[in-house]
Amino acid sequence: MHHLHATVIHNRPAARGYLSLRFSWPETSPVPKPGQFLTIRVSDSPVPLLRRPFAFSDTGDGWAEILYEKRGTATTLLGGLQQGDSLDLLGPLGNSFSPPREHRRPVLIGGGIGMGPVLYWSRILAAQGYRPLLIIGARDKGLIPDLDLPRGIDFLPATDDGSLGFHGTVVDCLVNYLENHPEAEHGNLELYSCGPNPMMRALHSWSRGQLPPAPLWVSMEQTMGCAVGACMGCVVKVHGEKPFARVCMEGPVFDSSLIDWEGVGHEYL
Amino acid sequence: MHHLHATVIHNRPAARGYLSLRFSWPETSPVPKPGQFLTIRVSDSPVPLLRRPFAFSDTGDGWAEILYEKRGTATTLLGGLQQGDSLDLLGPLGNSFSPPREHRRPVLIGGGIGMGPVLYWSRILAAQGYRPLLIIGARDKGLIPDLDLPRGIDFLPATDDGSLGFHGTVVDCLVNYLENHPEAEHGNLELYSCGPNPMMRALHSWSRGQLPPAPLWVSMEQTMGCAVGACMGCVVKVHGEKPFARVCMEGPVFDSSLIDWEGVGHEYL
Amino acid sequence: MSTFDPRVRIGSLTMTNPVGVASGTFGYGSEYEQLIDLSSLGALYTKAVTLEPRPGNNIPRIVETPAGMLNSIGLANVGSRGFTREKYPYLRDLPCSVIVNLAGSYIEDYCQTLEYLEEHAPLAGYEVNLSCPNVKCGGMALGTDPAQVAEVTRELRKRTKKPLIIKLSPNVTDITSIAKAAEEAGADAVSCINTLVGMLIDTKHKRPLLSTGTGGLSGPAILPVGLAAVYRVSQAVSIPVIGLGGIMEADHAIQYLLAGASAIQVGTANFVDPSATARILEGITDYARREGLASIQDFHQFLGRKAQL
Amino acid sequence: MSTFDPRVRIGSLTMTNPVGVASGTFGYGSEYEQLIDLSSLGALYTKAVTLEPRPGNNIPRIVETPAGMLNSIGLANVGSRGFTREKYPYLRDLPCSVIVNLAGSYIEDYCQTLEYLEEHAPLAGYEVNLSCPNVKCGGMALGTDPAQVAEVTRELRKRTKKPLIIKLSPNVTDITSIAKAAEEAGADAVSCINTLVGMLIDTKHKRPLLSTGTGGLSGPAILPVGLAAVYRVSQAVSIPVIGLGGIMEADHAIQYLLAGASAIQVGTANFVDPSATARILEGITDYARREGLASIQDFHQFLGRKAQL
Ligand SMILES: Cc1cc2nc3c(=O)[nH]c(=O)nc-3n(C[C@H](O)[C@H](O)[C@H](O)COP(=O)(O)OP(=O)(O)OC[C@H]3O[C@@H](n4cnc5c(N)ncnc54)[C@H](O)[C@@H]3O)c2cc1C
Ligand SMILES: Cc1cc2nc3c(=O)[nH]c(=O)nc-3n(C[C@H](O)[C@H](O)[C@H](O)COP(=O)(O)OP(=O)(O)OC[C@H]3O[C@@H](n4cnc5c(N)ncnc54)[C@H](O)[C@@H]3O)c2cc1C
Ligand SMILES: Cc1cc2nc3c(=O)[nH]c(=O)nc-3n(C[C@H](O)[C@H](O)[C@H](O)COP(=O)(O)O)c2cc1C
Ligand SMILES: Cc1cc2nc3c(=O)[nH]c(=O)nc-3n(C[C@H](O)[C@H](O)[C@H](O)COP(=O)(O)O)c2cc1C
Ligand code: FES
Ligand code: FES
Repeated sequence: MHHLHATVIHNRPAARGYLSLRFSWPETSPVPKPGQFLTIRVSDSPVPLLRRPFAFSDTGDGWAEILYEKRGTATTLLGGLQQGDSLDLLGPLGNSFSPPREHRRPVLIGGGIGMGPVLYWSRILAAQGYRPLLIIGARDKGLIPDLDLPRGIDFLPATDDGSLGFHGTVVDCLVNYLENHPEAEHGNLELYSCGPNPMMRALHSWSRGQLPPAPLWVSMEQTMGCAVGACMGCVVKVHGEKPFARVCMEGPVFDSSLIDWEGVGHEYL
Repeated sequence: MHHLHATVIHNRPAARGYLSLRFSWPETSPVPKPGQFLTIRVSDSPVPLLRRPFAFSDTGDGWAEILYEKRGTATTLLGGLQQGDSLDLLGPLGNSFSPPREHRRPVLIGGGIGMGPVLYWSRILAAQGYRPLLIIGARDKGLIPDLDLPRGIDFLPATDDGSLGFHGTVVDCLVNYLENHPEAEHGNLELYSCGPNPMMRALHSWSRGQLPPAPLWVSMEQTMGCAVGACMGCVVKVHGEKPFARVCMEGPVFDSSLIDWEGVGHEYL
Repeated sequence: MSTFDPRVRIGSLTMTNPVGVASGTFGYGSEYEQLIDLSSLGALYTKAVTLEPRPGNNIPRIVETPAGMLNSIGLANVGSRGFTREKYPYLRDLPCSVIVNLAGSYIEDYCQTLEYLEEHAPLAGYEVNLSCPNVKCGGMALGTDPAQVAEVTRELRKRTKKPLIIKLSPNVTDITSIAKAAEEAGADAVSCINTLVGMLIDTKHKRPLLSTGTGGLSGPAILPVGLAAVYRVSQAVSIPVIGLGGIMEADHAIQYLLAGASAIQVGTANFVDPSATARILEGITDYARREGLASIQDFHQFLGRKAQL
Repeated sequence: MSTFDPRVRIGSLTMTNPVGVASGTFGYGSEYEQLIDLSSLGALYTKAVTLEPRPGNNIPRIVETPAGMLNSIGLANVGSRGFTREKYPYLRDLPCSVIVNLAGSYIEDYCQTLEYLEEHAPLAGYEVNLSCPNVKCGGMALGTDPAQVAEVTRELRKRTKKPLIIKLSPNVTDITSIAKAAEEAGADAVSCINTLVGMLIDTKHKRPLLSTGTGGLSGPAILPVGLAAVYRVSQAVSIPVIGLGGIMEADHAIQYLLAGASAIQVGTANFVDPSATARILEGITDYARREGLASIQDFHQFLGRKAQL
């Protein structure tokens, strides 16, 4: 975890309302792992006050990247950054996705701004010789970026209006895929997901209903104070002896069966 | 008084730390008079919160201009404006300089950011056939803009370090001028000043010591809330039946003998 | 889109809509007449009127703070006679409800001022400022003690049938006890909040940035404090609550209405954007229509406002 | 440039400099060890420790406000035994003064927690949080009543010779009466302020943005409120005052010192800029040297701090 000042390499539209921000990432800082995030202080002004968390969506030689959506004050300000501007960063933070066990096939399911970390994870998995199935859900095709994916990734877009790829939810898309690919048995999969809570919850319910249930990893979001484990602000409800876990420390990636999906509530996503 | 959205025509350095901001000024709005000011809401954010007041430094066909110094949050933000940007303005506000009485010779004395209104006044007076004497004081020559003054204005820069024009204060400069121009008798002058309070106070004391004292008009500053006379925030101490007068309504231009110079205190200028 | 009735009843008065302008931030109306359509205001709360004229505090009186401002105007006003002579003729003819903000140092002052105005300058109602933090003598203690608040309310109630609104200070341990005291003593409504006690120091000159040392904090910085106060008070009393503190946007005003307020006041925002009131009223109306809320009361069903009479 | 001695004495403890980190914003130190040099801190105030572990409040627990934030963490902590086991070994070895922030619902809780820690996890001193607005039962009332503050202070004083700092709530009518009660009952210092009660409402979902409804407001928005509190308290008591609330920059910290504080704490700013403390200490030092102030006491000569013992 480093507090560093990086330089913007590019900041450009990736899809409708989404931008991709690439910035310098020093050799001397730990290489961000898929699932990890950073926080950005978007301005020196007291408004917006808090640093904002964003997941890494890619990294490369001396750079790292996030994919973000213009939502409110901070992300709108981010949208104004230009090549050469300075960025106040804290990262990499949090845990990361673990490789599939027992040679299971990785299935990565992203929705909305949850796309970033699963895209990054799919590239890393492909580079490691896995053949990830990548499902990206969106309302319509305008919300799905042009992905310059490496070979070895099976990419299935799913749109609510059918304007691109599968017509339906990501869960239906996955079900449909499994039906058409009997070899890809549920018991042989390991699922990774990042996206709106309702999507991840639906995925969890569906997955629990399968026999045997495949492991499902979910990357959670929660409004953050410190992002380093100090303030206890970013918790999610979990099953187990402690009722809460910190997204910034124990997460953002959790075993979906640990999450108390009833207690997730807050529909900010 | 109009609340309007203008467009930046230019925003460029005028001297060290000073910029001149020119913006569209609609035909339908009253033409700003010398001494009057406007307020600018420099950003939509709650920081900085309050509109900031600036005096008009010039106007022309469909435009108006201010001269400002980068001092703090708001003026630094102003410095970032570019041609074509939108400006949230309220003006023209306050009273204005009145023409000299009894064919007196107008002597205009500006210091620091108080330069703007006297420059504007000098242009208007010259256009009306007066021959204003214009004294601009500054620490050094770098703080005195390149002024493209029309004919008919006698311009005397005065610098503390002697790097341009008269070596000394504006008061000494005026005294020196009067000594060398016996025809310009104190009794035949009308003085107008805008600048740091200590400068205006010194001018007032000096002028009161002359026989007969020449009328001296001063343009005052005070932190403002509303700038339209509603909040009673921007007062200065005055002699007379009411102890305070509002800079935004009764001013900014006051007869210097009305001001309680002991009560001006606040050295923010 | 359903229809929305924006009217608000405070005692015997019906305001055309819930958006008023807060005392001390809008002068006596004339200052803003070139900038906004005064007939669009639900209510105009005047700058405080005291029995005798007051010069106000020394300068400087205003300083900006993070997302807020401090003021120490100190009830500068022309007094009840000056008000009657200079301000009343204009205010009387305004096309919106005009509420006179009353201030003083002792209960007696309030009574005399109200009596004088009832006779010589009758307007739509009174808002009683017991809580101005910028006046040394009396004012502060008055608004922080339930017994005294009850007494002043009772005394004023005897003297007027017009809407009597008690304005509450946030600088107290338990704002609900003050609100209840006002309600029991016959107030038609309470308004909250007045400014918070605050201070800034000029480190260059090593002295406070306001002449009075401390002053009153207003603006967006206090929005959460005002909302918490209105929420609590709304659950404690059943007279209408008028919410204010930091309202800059329609969303802020809607938060106050949801918290239990029946009307709101826009203060510091008038300085920042003179057209704030119009924007806010439009935003409230749009929201009500979109959400199918037919009246202001409908805003109160979600967060458990104490039932109104 | 003159020399400046940055040390601060609180009871028997000498802190190396006046810049501490506020309870609840710095965890137990380890969270920030990769980001800042902990030996540069004047003091580290731990997250509140209660007798028994507490899960804390439901989510969401944090929301941003104009120039501030609301939290309703609710004293989530591992309890006195968990603290001793999991946090103490690390804290004991830290190169800075560590003050344990104590919380509870009843006076008895505080006493038992302090006794337990005196025996099993002795650190540099205690800060007593009587004022957390996010705990329903007891906590709030405790810190707002001078008699109860005096009692808890007296009881804790009996049980420790270590520095005992009473943390004051701004949510009271008269903070100086609370401060005086703490002083008379034997506190070595008071710290102020804790968070202000605040609230925000999600107009889309028509419910509070915090699970608890109201929460605690911190950050730059409250800077003027903290300064006014410290200024008043400093003129009322002669024990050291530790100032906090909204400090983001060295200039803010200097304002607190001028207002009468002997030390300061950086809270929310740690979230925004983990290197805030270093920047602030450097700024204070530069200022003191430039202005010829030889010690923290020298900051107090300008605004009339009550003489220190
Ligand atoms: C671990 C993690 C990873 C994330 N990764 C990404 C990403 O890769 N791309 C992306 O676009 N967004 C990501 N987010 C969400 C992102 O942080 C928010 O969109 C951003 O903070 C919104 O800031 P704003 O000022 O623009 O919006 P605001 O005006 O502050 O709020 C807009 C919405 O965002 C939510 N939000 C505000 N602050 C936070 C916060 N501190 N943490 C979480 N949510 C918040 C609010 O509840 C609100 O509904 C991530 C969040 C977390 C916790
Ligand atoms: C009638 C009038 C005319 C003015 N004309 C000009 C002009 O032509 N050119 C120019 O450069 N400046 C002018 N000023 C001053 C200008 O308003 C301030 O420089 C500006 O508000 C500073 O804002 P800031 O955020 O950059 O600085 P801040 O960080 O807010 O403060 C910097 C300094 O400016 C002072 N200041 C802050 N706010 C105000 C305010 N609302 N009114 C007055 N002073 C304030 C502060 O006391 C402080 O010392 C005028 C002021 C008045 C009242
Ligand atoms: C400059 C100024 C003057 C004020 N004068 C008065 C007053 O005379 N009487 C009163 O009851 N409140 C007065 N107030 C308080 C406001 O009416 C209001 O309660 C407070 O500013 C909070 O609202 P806001 O944050 O929207 O400004 C004044 C506020 C300001 C900023
Ligand atoms: C997330 C968070 C948790 C806090 N927890 C505690 C606590 O456990 N005990 C305590 O005394 N104060 C607690 N506080 C209050 C701070 O210590 C401090 O008094 C307050 O935040 C004001 O300072 P600031 O504006 O610099 O943050 C907490 C504040 C925040 C923001
Ligand atoms: S954001 Fe502070 S603990 Fe996670
Ligand atoms: S700024 Fe409000 S009266 Fe002048």
